[in-house]
Amino acid sequence: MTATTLFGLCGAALVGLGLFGVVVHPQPLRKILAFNLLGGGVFLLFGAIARRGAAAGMGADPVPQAMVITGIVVAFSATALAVALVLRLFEATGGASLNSDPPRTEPAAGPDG
Amino acid sequence: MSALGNFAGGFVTVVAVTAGAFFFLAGTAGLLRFPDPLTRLHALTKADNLGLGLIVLGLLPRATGWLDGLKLIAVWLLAQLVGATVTQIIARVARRDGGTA
Amino acid sequence: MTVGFAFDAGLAVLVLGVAVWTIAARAAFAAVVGFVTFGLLLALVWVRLAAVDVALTEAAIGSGVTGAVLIGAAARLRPTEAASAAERPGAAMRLAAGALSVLVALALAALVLFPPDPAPTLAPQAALHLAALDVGNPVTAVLLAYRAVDTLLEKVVLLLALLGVWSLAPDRFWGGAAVPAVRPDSGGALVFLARVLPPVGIVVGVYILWVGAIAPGGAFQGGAILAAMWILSMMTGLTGAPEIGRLPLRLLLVAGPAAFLLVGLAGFAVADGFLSYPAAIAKSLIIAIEAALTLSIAVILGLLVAGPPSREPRHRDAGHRPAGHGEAGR
Amino acid sequence: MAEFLLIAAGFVLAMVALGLARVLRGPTDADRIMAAQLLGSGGIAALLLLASATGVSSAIDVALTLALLAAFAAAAFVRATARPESGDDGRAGGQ
Repeated sequence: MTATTLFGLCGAALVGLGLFGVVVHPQPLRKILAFNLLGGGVFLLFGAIARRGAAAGMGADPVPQAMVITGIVVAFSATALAVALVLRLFEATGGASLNSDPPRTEPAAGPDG
Repeated sequence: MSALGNFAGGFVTVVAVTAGAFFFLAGTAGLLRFPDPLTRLHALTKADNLGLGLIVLGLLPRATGWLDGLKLIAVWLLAQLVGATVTQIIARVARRDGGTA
Repeated sequence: MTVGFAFDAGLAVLVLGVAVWTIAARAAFAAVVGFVTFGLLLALVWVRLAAVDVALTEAAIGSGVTGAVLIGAAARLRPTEAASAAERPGAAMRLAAGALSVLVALALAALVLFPPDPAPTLAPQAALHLAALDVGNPVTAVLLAYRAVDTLLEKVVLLLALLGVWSLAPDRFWGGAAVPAVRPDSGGALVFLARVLPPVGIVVGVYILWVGAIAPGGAFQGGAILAAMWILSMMTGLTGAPEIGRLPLRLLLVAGPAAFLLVGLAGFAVADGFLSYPAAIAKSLIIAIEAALTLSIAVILGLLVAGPPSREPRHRDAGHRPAGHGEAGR
Repeated sequence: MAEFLLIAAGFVLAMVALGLARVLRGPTDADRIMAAQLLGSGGIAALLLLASATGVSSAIDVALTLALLAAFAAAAFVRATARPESGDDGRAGGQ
């Protein structure tokens, strides 16, 4: 097994792990974290593909690398937006539940902006 | 560089990097064994300052140009500055919270 | 088994271990710290995969700036953790989610283990025109020449995300500034660092941008470092967050994409079409676009971290934004 | 020599991993934030060793970036922990 395969497998495992976290964690912040892990796994898969495509004197295929760089930046902006949404939810309702009918949080959902 | 210089450089590298790695070992031992956040912080600074500093010192003879050498030193200086600040502000929080979560 | 492979195997195990911790940790704050260390380790992995450009991006954005956002959020959301814990899905649901995740991971692992045999690669094509562009770093060439339209659209995505964050502000704060949490007790040490570090950071950021033409680096990485310095100074209250209604700020935000777009449209006139550069000045154009992009990226990233405005604009009529009267519509 | 440097990088990383396992578990958040700091310096050391061992000198730039941003986690931590327990005035006397 080569190091490239190894990191590719690591990426596959990260995708599974992140997916599990996204589904199972009730807290939105934990979902965001898990989603970022999932993204990291996808990026690693790209990295393994890029490394396999080493040719023409380059250590790795530059096209997947460029895609990953773009992806990291976009993932960050999505994370920042998601975090801002959660914080706004917290400000407005005093909680951070994604549950559509909160079973036993404070029913004081009236006077907010 | 002469063969003698090469040998001397290699010698410096091996000794300094080994010593640096030792301080990372010492720092980890401290983290594992010390009883409270402030003492663990103390252990952490050993890895920060001495470990990284010695490793940079060891790598300097192998730098491939003056710019690389300069960057190595810059990394160490930055790590010193940031490490000193960070440990101080963590220590303040640890003391304020009085060791409780 | 070589030393190199042993190192890589250890690194992979460490990455997975930290990832498991991020998912499994009980407290959200512990999970976030786990995620920050995950980002740091990924930077090492990227170096091992011969993708130093990506390593730089990961170190600056993936770990540094994202970490700042998440740590702040985890501390503020701490009061909600107990309530959310009660919403944990049942055992059957978790089992199903686990099975799905394992299935997906196995399918991806199969792809990794049985890849197409002559590995598909665009490296030779990328190398073909490098000399004509006079750009030594193939990744920069892909980002700003071969697939420049992707990069342009990505800038638009960043702007849209920023608009999304801003739109979360209550109406009366529209056009105002995010209030930096100035904490006198955050200590003289941090303020000292926020004074000393930015000059160094600006030099490094510009260097990373400049060197991106011939070696790993470029607009994203340089911009992220510049943004980080600005954020540090906002965090300590040395500089206030800007009011988002200000025209100069808005111009700065669109400077990068606008420069990109102008050069792209000029391509119709002087070269072969949209976003194609005349060969003689390709390198100068790329560096000019990158410089404008770097500034825009730095400002956008900084504002994304600062969050939505939470203070009324100081000169309400100077804002002259119709959106400022949104409350009247309610 | 390259092998020696690679082994050293692996050793540093292993030490950091051990320390990480300890501080991530807490008990206090100050302990946990130490994990970021520890991996910051350990990661920088490992990167520099890797750069020298494999001749990829641009990895030094990655280390430089990490060193610049190493304070970020701790700064965000200090700023954030000051917020929930004290309002705007609670801690002002502590200066």
